Amino acid sequence: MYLTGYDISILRFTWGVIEDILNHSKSIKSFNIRVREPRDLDPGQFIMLWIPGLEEVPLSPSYYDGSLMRITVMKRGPTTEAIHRLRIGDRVFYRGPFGNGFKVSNKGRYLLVGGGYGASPIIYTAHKIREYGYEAMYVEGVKTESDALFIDEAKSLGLDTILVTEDGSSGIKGLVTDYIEEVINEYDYLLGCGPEGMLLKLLELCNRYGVECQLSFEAIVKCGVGICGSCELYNTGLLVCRDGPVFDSRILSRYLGGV
Amino acid sequence: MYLTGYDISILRFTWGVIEDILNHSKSIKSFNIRVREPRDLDPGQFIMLWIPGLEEVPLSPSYYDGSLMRITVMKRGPTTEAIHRLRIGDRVFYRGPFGNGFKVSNKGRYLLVGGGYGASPIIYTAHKIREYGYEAMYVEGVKTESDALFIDEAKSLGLDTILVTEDGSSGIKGLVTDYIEEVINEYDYLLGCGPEGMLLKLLELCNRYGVECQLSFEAIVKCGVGICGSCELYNTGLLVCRDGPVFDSRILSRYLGGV
Amino acid sequence: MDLRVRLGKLELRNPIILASGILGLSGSQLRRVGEYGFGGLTTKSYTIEARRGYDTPILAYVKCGLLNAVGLENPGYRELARVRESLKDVGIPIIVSIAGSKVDEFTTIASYVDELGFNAIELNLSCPHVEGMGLELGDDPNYVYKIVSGVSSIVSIPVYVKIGLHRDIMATVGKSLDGGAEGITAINTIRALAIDVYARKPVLSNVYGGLSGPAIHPIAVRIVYDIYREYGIPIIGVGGVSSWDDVIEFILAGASAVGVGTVIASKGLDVVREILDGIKTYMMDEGFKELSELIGYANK
Amino acid sequence: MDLRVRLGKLELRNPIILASGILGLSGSQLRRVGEYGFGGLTTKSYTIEARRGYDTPILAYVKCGLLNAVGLENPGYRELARVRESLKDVGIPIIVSIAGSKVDEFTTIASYVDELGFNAIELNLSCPHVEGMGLELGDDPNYVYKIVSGVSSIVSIPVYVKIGLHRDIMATVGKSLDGGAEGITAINTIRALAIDVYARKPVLSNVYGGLSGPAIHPIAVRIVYDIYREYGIPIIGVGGVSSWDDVIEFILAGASAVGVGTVIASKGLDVVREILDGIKTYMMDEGFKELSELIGYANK
Ligand SMILES: Cc1cc2nc3c(=O)[nH]c(=O)nc-3n(C[C@H](O)[C@H](O)[C@H](O)COP(=O)(O)OP(=O)(O)OC[C@H]3O[C@@H](n4cnc5c(N)ncnc54)[C@H](O)[C@@H]3O)c2cc1C
Ligand SMILES: Cc1cc2nc3c(=O)[nH]c(=O)nc-3n(C[C@H](O)[C@H](O)[C@H](O)COP(=O)(O)OP(=O)(O)OC[C@H]3O[C@@H](n4cnc5c(N)ncnc54)[C@H](O)[C@@H]3O)c2cc1C
Ligand SMILES: Cc1cc2nc3c(=O)[nH]c(=O)nc-3n(C[C@H](O)[C@H](O)[C@H](O)COP(=O)(O)O)c2cc1C
Ligand SMILES: Cc1cc2nc3c(=O)[nH]c(=O)nc-3n(C[C@H](O)[C@H](O)[C@H](O)COP(=O)(O)O)c2cc1C
Ligand code: FES
Ligand code: FES
Repeated sequence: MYLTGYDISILRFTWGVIEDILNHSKSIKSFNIRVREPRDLDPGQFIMLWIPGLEEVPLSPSYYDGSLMRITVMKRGPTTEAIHRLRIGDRVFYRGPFGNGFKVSNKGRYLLVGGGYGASPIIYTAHKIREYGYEAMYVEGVKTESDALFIDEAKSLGLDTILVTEDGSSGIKGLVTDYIEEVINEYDYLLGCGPEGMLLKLLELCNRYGVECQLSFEAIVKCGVGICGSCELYNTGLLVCRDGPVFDSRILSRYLGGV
Repeated sequence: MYLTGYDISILRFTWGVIEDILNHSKSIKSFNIRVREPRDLDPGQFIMLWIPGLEEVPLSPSYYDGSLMRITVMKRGPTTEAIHRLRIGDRVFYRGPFGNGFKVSNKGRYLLVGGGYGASPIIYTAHKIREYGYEAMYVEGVKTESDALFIDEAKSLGLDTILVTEDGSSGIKGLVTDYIEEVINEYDYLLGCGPEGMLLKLLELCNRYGVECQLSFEAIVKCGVGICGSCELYNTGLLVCRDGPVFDSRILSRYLGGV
Repeated sequence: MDLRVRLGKLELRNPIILASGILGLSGSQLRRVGEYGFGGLTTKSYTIEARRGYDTPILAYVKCGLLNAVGLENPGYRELARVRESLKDVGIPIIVSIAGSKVDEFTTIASYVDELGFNAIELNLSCPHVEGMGLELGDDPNYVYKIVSGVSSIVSIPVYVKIGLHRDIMATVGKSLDGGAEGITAINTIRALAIDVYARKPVLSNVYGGLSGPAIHPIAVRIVYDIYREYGIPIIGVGGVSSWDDVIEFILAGASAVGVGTVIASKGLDVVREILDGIKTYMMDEGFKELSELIGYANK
Repeated sequence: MDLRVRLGKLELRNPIILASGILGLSGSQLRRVGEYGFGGLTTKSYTIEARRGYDTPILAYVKCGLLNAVGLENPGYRELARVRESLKDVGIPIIVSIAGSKVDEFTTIASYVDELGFNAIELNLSCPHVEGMGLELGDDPNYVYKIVSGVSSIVSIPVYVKIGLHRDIMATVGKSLDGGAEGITAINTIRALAIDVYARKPVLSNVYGGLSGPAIHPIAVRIVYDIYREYGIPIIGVGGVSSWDDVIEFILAGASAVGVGTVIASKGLDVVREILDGIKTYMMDEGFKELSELIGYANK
């Protein structure tokens, strides 16, 4: 499975033009980008977005249809701040797609879990799952109501949709993982993306309840093609950029041990 | 038409093993070569045959079916002499095919004219013409009976076959071009390969009698891909290796003038 | 869309120049090549005496280009009179490439070239496969100065120095300019070797050859960029152009004109139009009216 | 079919070595890579202090390879103790690459490496994109001598010097051997530059990077051939291997072992098996029983 063939030409930068900007909250924006070159991009795969003169950063698009790509970006440091300053009509450069995304080819009931901007690849996956016509529940965990990202979109896809807020300002109050524990038994597959703590807890739950999971991890990505070694997942030798960012429970259990 | 796209990987050497050797005369031998890699090769195209440690030389195969390639070689200088010393089981290296061969896609009556080892691409062309089921006459011109190369093969293809010997030791006595002048009127197309004098005379005849011709010319071939400039045809700027070696009457008349 | 560029004193209708050594052995070849739309033509490198060149194989296939060891085959500089004659009305600048081993060989040929009315001279100090008339000349900045100043002082047409991967490229360039060169042609092929794994021998009769084609392009771009940044002079960028974007890249790096060679082996001479069309589309899409605006742009 | 080769004092189960800088940042990475069938592994170049490396982009795509400017990112040489620990039972030789700018940096790290029980040292004197700790060290044969003799005199394990396109390669090699190096690793990446034609800026944050991949292979083969011919020493051939035939070509040129790097970006680590299978088929077809018979064969 791992570190197998890749078409290196994904490393060539291409670009798109910002067509629309959505302000989700003060720290998260989405950008609809009309792309110049269609490149296949599965939900959960990532691109490296480059603003010439600044750095390139890994982002997992929250929607893609071959012509329109949406990215959902949280302001965190210099590059994401610069992205937030972009305007309609601006050109953005990117390369990819990199890595392995979520596999949704099996029929079954899917539990989709996004924490914060981690909901990006999850909502894109939700679109795919609806295309296939599988059953799924979409769960988004955020701090407070105003941070919610894709609740309406998930609903409009016809999915059972649950918002979990830490402060209870909307939806269910509490930690998303606590809610998941209540419902996990009803699902065959869990797909998750979000903060590290959430991911590790989800892995534990999936192991406990015997649910297959696929989780998207973050790390410092520099080369994107599995040669520089900067994106190692803990001390496993696994590379987020190439073996991941989405890892399945089988691999995670083998490499991370019993968590 | 000219100097258009080429797959440069024809410049990679491949090899074959000599399976059989035919001694036509004291100066001409044919070698049946079992090739390692099938590469399309039209009649009239040429390969560069290389004996590592010596030079590579251009040769127009006298037969090719994708697996068996026959070359017919006249001893002339150091490399062709070395080729004559090869034995069954020896490996020969070659690259190609290069250049443009004879075009035989039009229905019509073909007059095929080979002079000396120039009969090589002509007999290979004869095989193609028979595949297409067109009408053709095969004419071979040599000095004396013992120099004849492919007379039996042409007959066995069911073609009208004429041997012309300068000394009259067999077939028709005289110069092959004199014989051609007698019959040219009955044909739509003339394809010829042989000594320069013969080719220029054939061109003149074709112009005079309004017969379309395709003639294969020789020159010093070094690069084979139209960049070194060593194979220029007279002072025309035309390159034997790439625009030729087979040129049609339209081009020849335009560039060589009225001969 | 204005594709014209100034290359020092020369005005080119477009920046695409036939690189030296490709079909530049005779006037009739250059004449024919000229019909394909080039902005300028460079002849094969001419020497005092005619040279047969090396035995075949003179070309080796490698995965990203070609190796060649032609061995500076040419009919000797006196033939240039005939070359000039047949190029009388070709209408684009002709640059004559000169190779040699001693200063007086360069000056003898250069003054002849100047008299014949050619448009520029390119001094080939960088052939990587001919001992005594190649790379080692350009490796020695003092000798470079002697050759270039010798030539520049006696001719009225612009002089370009063609460089390769020399020991100290900037010193070679600096001394070329001190000697009176108007600009630099960069780069020549890079010394390399290919072994056939079945023959288990080097492919080229000369063993060593010069690597050209896409393989060397990023190295050539680096050198053009460095020279432009340091000296801001006219540069002919050469090396591994396989399509229009490589040309634009050279120009952004600082080249005023761009030579093409090896790509002709694969795409043929029609590549010129393909490149020019690509450049026009690019300029249109990106909103540039004059190609010359782009020269050195990436240095900003 | 015997794929074992002797690389000086080391015995390798096969000639394929992971080149320095590819997934060699941690013990866990090297451990994992070791499972794919390599004959030996080289670590990333370690320096005295930890280095963050350059900002992204650190890689640029070019038509025949990659440019990289990682900037010698590494956690500092003290981490090597942990690297050693996790590679205890990996069963294949581990070569530690060292970078630095002063003799005592090299000797400090080298003696630590020796103590830790690694199998060999590679002195990286040829990184083309880090000022003061790269190519310019190897460009100066006297400094090469100082570094190599400094290191060789205090360690018991073999020392290799990794070279690039230096001003006078043979002088660099000669002084390396005088200084006590057992052999040479050739070559590192070649300084190059890529400009994005739409961004109209150099792609790499560091502007310059090192060219690797198929582009540089024929140049690397030339250098290996030259070194073998002149000195007949153990050589690790590196540069542009993309399949088994490139490995055989290196070996025929004189390499005793062959490093692979960039190809891992495209084919992944499975490429090792693909290469070994290709070599076995070749040896079978061509009637060779021992791969070591082929070392330097093309020089005969
Ligand atoms: C596979 C993947 C997908 C991602 N998808 C998204 C997304 O859809 N939306 C989103 O907002 N963010 C996403 N991220 C995170 C995003 O890449 C970082 O927030 C961004 O790189 C920070 O850059 P900066 O310059 O703004 O901040 P910096 O000041 O550089 O860093 C801020 C924080 O981000 C981390 N970080 C820095 N550089 C990188 C890097 N190259 N790779 C990973 N983390 C880094 C640092 O550890 C630090 O904690 C993703 C990360 C990965 C690995
Ligand atoms: C397209 C083409 C197809 C050919 N097909 C055949 C063929 O099927 N059978 C055959 O016997 N011969 C053929 N020849 C001619 C053959 O290539 C030469 O006889 C051969 O190159 C001579 O090499 P040598 O070393 O034996 O002799 P040399 O001593 O090198 O030369 C002997 C004569 O051959 C000519 N010659 C030398 N080198 C070349 C070269 N590279 N290209 C062309 N001519 C050269 C010389 O002008 C000289 O007159 C063909 C030539 C061309 C151009
Ligand atoms: C077959 C061939 C012959 C060449 N001959 C010469 C020459 O005579 N003089 C010269 O300066 N450069 C010569 N060159 C080098 C080219 O002019 C050019 O610098 C080099 O090939 C790189 O450009 P390219 O990659 O576009 O081919 C030759 C190149 C080739 C491929
Ligand atoms: C991403 C990357 C990082 C590298 N880092 C180092 C390094 O730290 N030390 C070193 O000696 N060589 C380094 N190299 C050079 C390689 O070891 C090798 O010499 C070069 O890439 C040529 O081989 P290749 O074409 O197989 O990649 C690096 C190469 C790449 C692509
Ligand atoms: S980012 Fe380089 S190995 Fe993953
Ligand atoms: S042989 Fe080189 S151009 Fe024809």
